[in-house]
Amino acid sequence: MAGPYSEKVMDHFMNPRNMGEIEDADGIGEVGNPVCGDVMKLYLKIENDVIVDAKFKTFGCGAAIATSSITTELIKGKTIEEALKLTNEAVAEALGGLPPAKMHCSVLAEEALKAAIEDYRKKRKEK
Amino acid sequence: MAGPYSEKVMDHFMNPRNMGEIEDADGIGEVGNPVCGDVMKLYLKIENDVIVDAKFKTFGCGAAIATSSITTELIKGKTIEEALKLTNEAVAEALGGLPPAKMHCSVLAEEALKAAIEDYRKKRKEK
Amino acid sequence: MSRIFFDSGSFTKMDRRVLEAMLPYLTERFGNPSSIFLKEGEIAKSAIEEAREKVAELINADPKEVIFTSSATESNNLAIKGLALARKNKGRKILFSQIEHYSVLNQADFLKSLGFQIEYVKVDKDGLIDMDDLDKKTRDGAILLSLLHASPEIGTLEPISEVSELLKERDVLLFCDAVASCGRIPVDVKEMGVDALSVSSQMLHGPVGASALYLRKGVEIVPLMQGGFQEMGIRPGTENVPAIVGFGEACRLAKEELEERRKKLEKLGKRLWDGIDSAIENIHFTGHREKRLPGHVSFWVEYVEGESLLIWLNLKGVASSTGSACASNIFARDETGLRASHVLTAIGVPPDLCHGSITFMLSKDNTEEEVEYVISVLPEIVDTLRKMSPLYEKHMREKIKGGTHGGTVQ
Amino acid sequence: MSRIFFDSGSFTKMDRRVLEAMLPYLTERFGNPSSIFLKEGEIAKSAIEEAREKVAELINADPKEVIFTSSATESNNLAIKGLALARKNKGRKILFSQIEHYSVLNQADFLKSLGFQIEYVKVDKDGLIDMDDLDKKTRDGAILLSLLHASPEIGTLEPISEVSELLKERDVLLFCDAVASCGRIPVDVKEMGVDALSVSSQMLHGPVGASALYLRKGVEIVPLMQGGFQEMGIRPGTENVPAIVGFGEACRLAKEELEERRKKLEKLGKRLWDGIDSAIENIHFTGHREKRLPGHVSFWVEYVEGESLLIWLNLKGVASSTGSACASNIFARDETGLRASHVLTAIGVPPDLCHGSITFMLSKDNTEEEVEYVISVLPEIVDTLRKMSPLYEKHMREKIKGGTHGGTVQ
Ligand SMILES: Cc1ncc(COP(=O)(O)O)c(C=O)c1O
Ligand SMILES: Cc1ncc(COP(=O)(O)O)c(C=O)c1O
Repeated sequence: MAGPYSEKVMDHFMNPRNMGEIEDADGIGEVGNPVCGDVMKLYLKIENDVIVDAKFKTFGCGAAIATSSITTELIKGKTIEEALKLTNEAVAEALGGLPPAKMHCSVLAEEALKAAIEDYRKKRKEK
Repeated sequence: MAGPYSEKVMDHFMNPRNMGEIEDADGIGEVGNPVCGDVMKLYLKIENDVIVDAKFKTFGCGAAIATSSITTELIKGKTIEEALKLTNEAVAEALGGLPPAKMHCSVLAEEALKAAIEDYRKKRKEK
Repeated sequence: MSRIFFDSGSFTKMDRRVLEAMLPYLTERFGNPSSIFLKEGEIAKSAIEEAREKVAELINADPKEVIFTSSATESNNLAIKGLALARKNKGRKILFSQIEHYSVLNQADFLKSLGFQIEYVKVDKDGLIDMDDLDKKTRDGAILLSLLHASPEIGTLEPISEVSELLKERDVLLFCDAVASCGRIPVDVKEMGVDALSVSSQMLHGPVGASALYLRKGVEIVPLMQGGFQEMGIRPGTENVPAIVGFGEACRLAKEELEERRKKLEKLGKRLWDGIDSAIENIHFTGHREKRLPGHVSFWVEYVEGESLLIWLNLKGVASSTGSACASNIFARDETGLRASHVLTAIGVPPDLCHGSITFMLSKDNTEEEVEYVISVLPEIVDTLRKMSPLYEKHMREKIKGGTHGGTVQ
Repeated sequence: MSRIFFDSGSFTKMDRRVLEAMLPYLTERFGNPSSIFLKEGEIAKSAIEEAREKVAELINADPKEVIFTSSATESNNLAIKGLALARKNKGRKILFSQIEHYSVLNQADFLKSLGFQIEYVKVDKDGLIDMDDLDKKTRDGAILLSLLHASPEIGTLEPISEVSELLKERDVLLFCDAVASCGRIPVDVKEMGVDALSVSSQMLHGPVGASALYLRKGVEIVPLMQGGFQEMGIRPGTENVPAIVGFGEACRLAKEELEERRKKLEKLGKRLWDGIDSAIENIHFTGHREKRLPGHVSFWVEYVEGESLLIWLNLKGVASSTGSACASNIFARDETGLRASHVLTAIGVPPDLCHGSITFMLSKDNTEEEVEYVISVLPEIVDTLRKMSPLYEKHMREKIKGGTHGGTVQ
């Protein structure tokens, strides 16, 4: 079949992993894409610099939801250092690829992750 | 059916009337059309100014053959005066009409007839 | 339950009776209509002339005013480029309504390269053409207006007769794209007063591969292509006889069953509208409420993106369409190819909100059960996606705090 | 005996297997390939991509180099206008061979109106392109040559590879109309070295309504129409899925059976040629004797007009075609629409003689019995018409008088 999305994307779209909020999140990142209006919000629970839980909420297309979902899977259990190394290409690859016009969704996921970690670091400093 | 020719045209094309030559014709008319190369030759046998026999030979398309054929039918038994009144429109009409681009075939038939009568008159003067 | 096809704005299923009419021309009755001296050609020629009569009857035209082309896109290109070029000496200004189909709008650059100027006539919030703007823009030297009869996206019916009256006074030609309307409501070229009008076979349960351009007697046009003598020289190339035969039969059936189809569509459309209106909060219907295609329901819902809605509907067995940017040109080189529907932005929906748009366009083949199924399934989908949406989260928080209702996004 | 169809230059009968491949797309598998998020769209999209591969394979192209259009006329118009416009800045001179199809030749006036000049490259008495004339005319700033692979009228095969070598040196693009050849002989775009090439479904036992334009990777083109994103934006409009599927299948079959078909056609063609050559006096075969399409026999006979021949053949159950002026544009307003074939006049047949021309183009479906029947019936028809012809009468008289053989007319 010649659908635009890989099976992996469709799986994450239909069965998003870690969808929701973390009440007492240690870091929250919210980013938006002005081109297509997508909004991604990522919640992190971090213990000893390790991401022990991650959840997301996303307003957006199939690719936006799938990239959010897989990102939470990819970073859980990782240290912050490791998580920061996650590129948008790696996110897309983990999904079995994305159509060119949808690559920006993986960029958004990368940005949401970075924003959440930033937020975590800022909050830690404030404490 | 949307063929270009009427049934009447097709009938005269398939079963041309009076095709052939008259050995001792009193008048012969031969005319040609430079546009499409058609050549029509009409033979008349005339007694007391009445066309008692008419035959033709034609090189040309379906319409050219049909107009020649019907012309011989239309003029047989007519006086020369009457025959000269035969117009190309009347020839076309007798065939149930002709496509516009083929009207010139009926003109050719009229011209062949006039040429044959002319030839008859000329020959009579010479005698 | 088998597939529910509510996307008749982009395709309709061919009628069985149409296929039956075509089959002989796909098998033993093959031939080139230009081979006029051959039996094969005669049969083919008769077939297309018969089809021409059927198409003409549906739109109240003379068969001589009907030109067959291969697609609505071709009809629209032939009409606009052809009429513009034929009138080049009268002026260079061409008017498009803001909500024309891509096959009209995207001609702008090419037309400019030929020396024409393009201006856009506004529509109001319901999608109706702005008569004041039209009045203003037709005052000085416009030669042609392209205005569609009904938008497949928002269903609004344009006041074609009113427009044509104004244009006649000003010697501006009117081309009308009736692709979405023809076969659903009466399309009468004389009553509408159009100079040219396009109709598509595949939108009225005929085969793909045929379309007609109505061209009012006496209106001059420059052909888009050159070649043989077919279609009065206006559209050369061997005619697609089976498709044209099917198109003709589809038009005959559409004429015969028009009232019946319209009534059914109106009823189904009303039920669908009411059903989802009462089941979903923060839903906004688009297009004019009364002046619209029967069986056409279009809307956008807040806090949810349209592509996601569309995919879920598809997964649940329902075919629909969306004006969301995300679903626009997904195979483009990058995201700059993604653009929110120009129709929704033209009627004033902010680009970041119209992402949640969905269009249901029903056809004669749809049933009440299908409508009920969609009414039952859509709210669940919206709910699932809203639960996932950070925008909805915000909205709910504000709602609880301030007691607002239908709060705005951001 | 049922109809004998020897007019495959204007149409071929669709293969049963092709129809079978199409039928699902004419019934339950309906959908718009642009509806990429819908199941219906996915099926349609897959179908056209599969067909694209099959077409590409037949002509040894990359599938990305294959653009589907609605007809060969459209492919030829898209290619020539599109390549010319894309190269406008390099020069304005376009070359046509004298024997191109109308869908090429008749573009001349339109191209002139866009600022191009058209020059015609001569052919010799066999219809082969005159390489000296080509050499001369490509020396100063020509941007494009249109040269058909094989003329459907006289069957001659042009030396495309030789031509493309010369053109490459001179930076002149080569467009090749392979409508008559593809499916009968190998058509290999790489070996031929063409920049663009057109192929027609209906000429190789596929359905009418589909054609392909091969466009070499990297060659730029300006679309003829504007609209949606289909066919890489080069040919917008909802794709004719059933026709494209059928076209693909027809190409697959043609590739598989090419050798077999070619051998059969060669054999039948040879027998037909020899048979009528020995049975009819004063007959002149047209086109090159060896470099020609298999199964293609074309000629003119003296003292007889072609339309009459054609009609008689039709009445006897045989479909053929003629280049006679009398049979050219019979529905024109008057006889000025009638013109002798430009192909026959280009190869030097005097206009008043080529009226007696007939083309037999056989296909894989023809049989030996059919050939024998035509061999038996054609001399009778010629005889009947010659007996009626005053030109023949003259010829016979002269022959008897002077003992000349094959005397000239007039
Ligand atoms: C209103 C309108 N006009 C024109 C077209 C173009 O039709 P096609 O893609 O069949 O050429 C469409 C297609 O959806 C349409 O909806
Ligand atoms: C060589 C050639 N090119 C182009 C065409 C045009 O094909 P169509 O009429 O299918 O568009 C034909 C048609 O006979 C042809 O023979």
